Amino acid sequence: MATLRVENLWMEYGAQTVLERVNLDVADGAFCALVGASGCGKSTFLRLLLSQERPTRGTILMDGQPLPQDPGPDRGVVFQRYSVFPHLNAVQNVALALEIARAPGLGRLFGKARRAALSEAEVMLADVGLGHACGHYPAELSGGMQQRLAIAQALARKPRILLLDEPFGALDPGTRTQMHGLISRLWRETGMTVFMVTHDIREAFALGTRVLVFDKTRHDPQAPGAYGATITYDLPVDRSTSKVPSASEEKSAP
Amino acid sequence: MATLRVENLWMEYGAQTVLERVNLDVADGAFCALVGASGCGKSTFLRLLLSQERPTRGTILMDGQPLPQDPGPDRGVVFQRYSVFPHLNAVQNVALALEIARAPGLGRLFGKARRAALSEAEVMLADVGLGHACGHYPAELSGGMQQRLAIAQALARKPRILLLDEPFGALDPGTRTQMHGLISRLWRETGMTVFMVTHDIREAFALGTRVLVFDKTRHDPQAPGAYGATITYDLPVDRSTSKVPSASEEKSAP
Amino acid sequence: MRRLINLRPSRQGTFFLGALPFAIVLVIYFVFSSLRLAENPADKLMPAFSTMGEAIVRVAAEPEQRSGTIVLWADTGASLVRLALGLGIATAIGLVFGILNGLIVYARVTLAPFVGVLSMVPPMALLPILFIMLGLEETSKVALIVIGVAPYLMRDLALRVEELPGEQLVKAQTLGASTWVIVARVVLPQILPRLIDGLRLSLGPAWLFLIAAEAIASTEGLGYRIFLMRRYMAMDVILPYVAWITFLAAISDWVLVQISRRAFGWAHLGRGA
Amino acid sequence: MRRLINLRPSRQGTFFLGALPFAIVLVIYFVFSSLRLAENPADKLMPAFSTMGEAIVRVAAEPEQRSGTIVLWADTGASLVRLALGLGIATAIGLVFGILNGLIVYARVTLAPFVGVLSMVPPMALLPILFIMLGLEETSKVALIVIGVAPYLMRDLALRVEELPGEQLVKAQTLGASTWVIVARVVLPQILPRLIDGLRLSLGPAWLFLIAAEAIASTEGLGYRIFLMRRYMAMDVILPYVAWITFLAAISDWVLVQISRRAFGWAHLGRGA
Amino acid sequence: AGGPAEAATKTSFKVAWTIYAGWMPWGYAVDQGIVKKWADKYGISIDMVQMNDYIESINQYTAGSLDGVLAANMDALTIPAVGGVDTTSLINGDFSNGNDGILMKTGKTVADLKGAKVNLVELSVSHYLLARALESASLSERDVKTVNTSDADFIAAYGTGDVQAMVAWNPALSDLKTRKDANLVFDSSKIPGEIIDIAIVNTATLKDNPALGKALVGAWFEVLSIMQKNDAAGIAARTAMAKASGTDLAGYESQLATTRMFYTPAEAVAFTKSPQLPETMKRVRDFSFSHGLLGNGAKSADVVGMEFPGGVVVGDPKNIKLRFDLTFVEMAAAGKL
Ligand SMILES: Nc1ncnc2c1ncn2[C@@H]1O[C@H](COP(=O)(O)OP(=O)(O)OP(=O)(O)O)[C@@H](O)[C@H]1O
Ligand SMILES: Nc1ncnc2c1ncn2[C@@H]1O[C@H](COP(=O)(O)OP(=O)(O)OP(=O)(O)O)[C@@H](O)[C@H]1O
Ligand SMILES: [Mg+2]
Ligand SMILES: [Mg+2]
Repeated sequence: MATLRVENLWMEYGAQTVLERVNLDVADGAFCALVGASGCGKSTFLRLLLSQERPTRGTILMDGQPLPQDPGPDRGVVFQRYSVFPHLNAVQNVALALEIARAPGLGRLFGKARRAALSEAEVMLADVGLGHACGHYPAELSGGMQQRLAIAQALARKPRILLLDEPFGALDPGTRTQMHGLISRLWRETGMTVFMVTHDIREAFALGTRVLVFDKTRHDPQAPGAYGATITYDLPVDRSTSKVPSASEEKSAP
Repeated sequence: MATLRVENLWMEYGAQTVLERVNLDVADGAFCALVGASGCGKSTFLRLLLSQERPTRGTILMDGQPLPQDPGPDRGVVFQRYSVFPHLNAVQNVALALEIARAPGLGRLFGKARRAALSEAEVMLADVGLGHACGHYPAELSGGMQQRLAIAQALARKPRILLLDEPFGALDPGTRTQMHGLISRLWRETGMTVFMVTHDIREAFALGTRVLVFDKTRHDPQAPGAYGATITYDLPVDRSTSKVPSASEEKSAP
Repeated sequence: MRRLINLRPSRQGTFFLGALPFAIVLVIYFVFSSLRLAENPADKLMPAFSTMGEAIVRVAAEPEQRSGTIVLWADTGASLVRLALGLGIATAIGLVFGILNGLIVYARVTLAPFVGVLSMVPPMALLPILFIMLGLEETSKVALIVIGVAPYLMRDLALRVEELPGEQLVKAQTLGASTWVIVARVVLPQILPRLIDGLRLSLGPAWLFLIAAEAIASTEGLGYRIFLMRRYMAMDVILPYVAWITFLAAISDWVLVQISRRAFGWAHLGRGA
Repeated sequence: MRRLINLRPSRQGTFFLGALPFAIVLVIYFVFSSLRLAENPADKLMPAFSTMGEAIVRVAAEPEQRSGTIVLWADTGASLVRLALGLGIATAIGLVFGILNGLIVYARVTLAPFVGVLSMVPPMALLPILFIMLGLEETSKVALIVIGVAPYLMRDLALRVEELPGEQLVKAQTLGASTWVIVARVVLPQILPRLIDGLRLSLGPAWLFLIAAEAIASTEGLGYRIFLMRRYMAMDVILPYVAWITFLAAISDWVLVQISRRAFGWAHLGRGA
Repeated sequence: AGGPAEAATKTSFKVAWTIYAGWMPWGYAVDQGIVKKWADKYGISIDMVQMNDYIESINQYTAGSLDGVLAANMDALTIPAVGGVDTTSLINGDFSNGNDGILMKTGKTVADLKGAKVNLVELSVSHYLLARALESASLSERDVKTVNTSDADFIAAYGTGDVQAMVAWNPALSDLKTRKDANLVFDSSKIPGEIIDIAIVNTATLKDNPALGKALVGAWFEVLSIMQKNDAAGIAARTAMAKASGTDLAGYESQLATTRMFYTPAEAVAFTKSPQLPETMKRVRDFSFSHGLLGNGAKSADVVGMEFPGGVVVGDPKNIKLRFDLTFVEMAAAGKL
């Protein structure tokens, strides 16, 4: 639903270079899986795509236009943490996305419209396996449940680009397979462009149409912060011939 | 280094039953991998083993004695979150464990002893791949780096029982393999008893000597909180004949 | 041996321990009062409980000769109205500017230094200017409370707004929320419990400013009565009045806690949640 | 269009915007002062800046005949000593009891209700008792500041200690930390930045109580001078004194912020970290 | 605290003074070492502390943390004496002869006060002055509405539209009188000798330590003799007092003009012995009783007794708590100090 083009992107925190010379062209409707060592800058890259931070150098173009300077509903996100609102219970968290979409002025629906939003939200929660926890507050949910809630919330707004930061890290294989199915289905249905950070290479190849590997090409042992990571491998996944077992097969592995 | 016996354990939060009729006998030096659906009560079970919470019914015996009522240095832990101290940088976080061990009264070392502790801490950080991030505060570390820091900190105290709550969830496969090696080595060297929650069944079978599966045996669709989970499968792992690929093989999978 | 931080007293223990310091203070008062009264039965400083009891009956049950009103209730009514107005206005100001300063950098750089300096001005010293601007009647009393309390609430709430995880604000924006919607649906509901905490911490200062204001020009009010009674050191009236003010403040505090528990249950779901 | 919450002004913009409200207030004062002086050249309420300037020279540069001291510096010295003592003691008390009440349930149930009620007692109403117990000299002035500020610091810090994630306390215990070590190495270092925040919010009240105490029994001090001048409504001295107090308080505030930045860098590493 | 209760002989004493035209000589006496000189002479030490808050100084005296204090006659009766502290008036220093006055914005006479709102310090000598003024116009307190107003804010308060009439005292009074919208309708010169400023000390302390009385009286009349003169020393003294009270020489002298100081011991003796004093105190006492100032439980105006020179007693002779004593002033008059 949107193309993305990254040109010679650099990101530095003070003296520490996190990303350098990142170049990328992503077609409409691609599913990019981002992998790389812990701490190499994957979350930072997502923050840049989100306009949460500004690159020190380089540009990002969305549909040929410079990226808007603010985050917006065109790009949805599931963060590693703090992704849900602690003062709203599960169903309210998801309904909030619908309420803002339908009443951008007030950010609040009333009466019938509100009840409709709440019951839609309940359906979406059931989709991510939280049907029984609608009334729970985030503090009452386990880590994996919070993550699933965040996914439901981000999907509710049907963004053109979806950014996922290790969304399935805290899920058991059963639930994870279910979530894989859900994400794949929604991706196919809506045609949105997805960026997903994951540490599970299997998952990256199972879901992605492209796997982007972040790594440092230069290294100075005396100054570990001197050089940043970049995209070292950009692997297209040809699903028909892929030899990697699909996510649903994994369940029966042991 | 310690045996553990759980007898008819129940845990309820108000009307919600989380765990019911849990019985378990763990031999000295066992490595138990805990798996189960998200939200089924694995973290809760660890909290009980830690004396962070008290079971509503049932008893836990350690080496034949009732579990101490307080958490103590005999049982180390890596939580899902909030496991490190935000006001100490990486090396100070690890050194703190050494300082408390060596100066239980003040919790603080001085002069040569302090410098020794700091350089030991640096070695341990290098072990978990954080050698270059010694001076960073937790807020400056990525999610996976924080988790590795927490592991180094917990291991520094050499506990008799180690409780790990999804310790490797946020790690890339390379680092993860490294951490597997580290944990296995330390487990063999110290003979400690380990409980590790994981969603990676492969990992469970690769590391564990026993895999404990938590699940509900009864289910009331009208009242999802009425029944709790228990240990439904208790699988011994015979490493010599295991057909599951070992963790280090996984790296070359794609 | 168990660690101190893990010990929890029983229900009765809680009640007994909580009552202990109060009992100790009462006993100390009783001892010193008795000693003084044994020396000088007309001592004004630490009257006997019985003397205070009589004084309470006089102010709380018997109408005053001159005006025909019952002094304590008239005073209480007048003071509470001023207090409610003052705190209400201060809360509104604190909330609006707290959110503004905490959330919007432009507002912060414009207002924060000024509010910071303003909160350091000793309000009492500027009373003459306040009078000329607002007159001697209710307005200036309410204004003194507002001036005394609002800067604190404002700064405290701004700090709390700044503490909200940045991820939440970004997340709200990715759901399409405008600044206004972020305020209404993300920021405001999350700082309301803190507003209540701030209000609780402001009750003491608010009473302080109320009493100071009533000392300046008034015909009724709890602070007025205390200052009038100070004219001839009638501690038998002053002490019950002080106790009454403390009681009223403690009750308000309790009510605020209850409101917070009921309305913002999510904020009390346990540490660090 | 960009959202308000994402906009950041430039360096110059920040300075200019911050100075704006001060400039506006000065202009308003100048206009009203001129209007009043045009009507009555002897008006005392809003003296011209030149009149204040003369008064400042008088108190800040010319030694007083009687004692040979320069009034402003003598007053400032006396007040600052009292303030420093009062705030120092209040901080110590606040820290000790804040940690105790926040961390140890037994301490909390024993002391929290009492401290809660104590913080509601209007300190001014108990001044006579304070002066009698502690004498008319420095002790009672310092004590008033302590009584005024300590309960707030205590409650605020206790709330903060309670907010620490329970996981941290458990984690520390699994490292073998005793209650004392937890206090020294986990709790104390984490609430020190908050203590500084609390101190900053207490500066205003501390000055207030100092001035109140100096207004009753004193022969020097900034509050004493203001009170003395109030009888004549010598605003040409009072206003510069108020400005001076405000300046001193604002400087202390700034110093505290700098200390916090330098010493507790980790606490300023960005939102929600 | 080592209060006067444990009287007996002691050698150090604490006396408080507050800033007021008639009491500034005390401050000057302290600065010039005159108090120390006299105390040394009698082998004692006297700590003259300055307090800003007049009422607080009297409360401190009543509570026992001071041995003596300066007070108005009415406050000496209603606070320490009613509080069971046997009190002796050591020196009748002066009486207000225009230092207290009633100002109106529109009215011209006391009769115009009818129906007006009057700002004043309630239950103080101002209140007494108002009562006497109303009496002189056959009005009662019911005909006005009193608003308690802090004395520190007289000037600022008068400047607001909310004030119709005000009872004030110096220095605020002289400042307010210069306003165009201030008519003086009554002042204390119309009731001369009724608002008296006295130095009071604890009777038991004084009895056990006559040296205290001698030293205070001696110091007082020495300062008065200096400041009274128009020579360089006198002007310097008055200038210093002016400065200490926050004004200049002219301002201070205008305040002194409305204060009838008893500059010599003889004048003080004559005033204290006159039969007018018991009459005045009786009036003050009746006013206090009707306003509940003799203790809220007081059954009659006679609960507290007052003793005057020559054995005259007003009120309960078995409960004498306020004594106008001339022993020491007479010693001064006779030059025996
Ligand atoms: N605000 C910041 N200030 C300074 N350094 C930062 C900041 N945020 C991140 N970093 C640094 O940038 C680097 C990349 O962090 P990032 O969170 O993007 O890693 P990541 O690839 O997401 O790792 P993980 O897989 O563990 O989540 C890290 O070395 C981190 O220390
Ligand atoms: N303090 C609490 N109050 C009420 N319910 C709670 C509390 N803590 C946990 N629960 C509930 O207990 C159940 C088990 O939670 P727990 O955190 O143990 O799950 P988990 O197995 O660790 O899940 P995950 O794999 O997602 O981390 C959840 O349904 C949760 O809602
Ligand atoms: Mg990351
Ligand atoms: Mg868990």
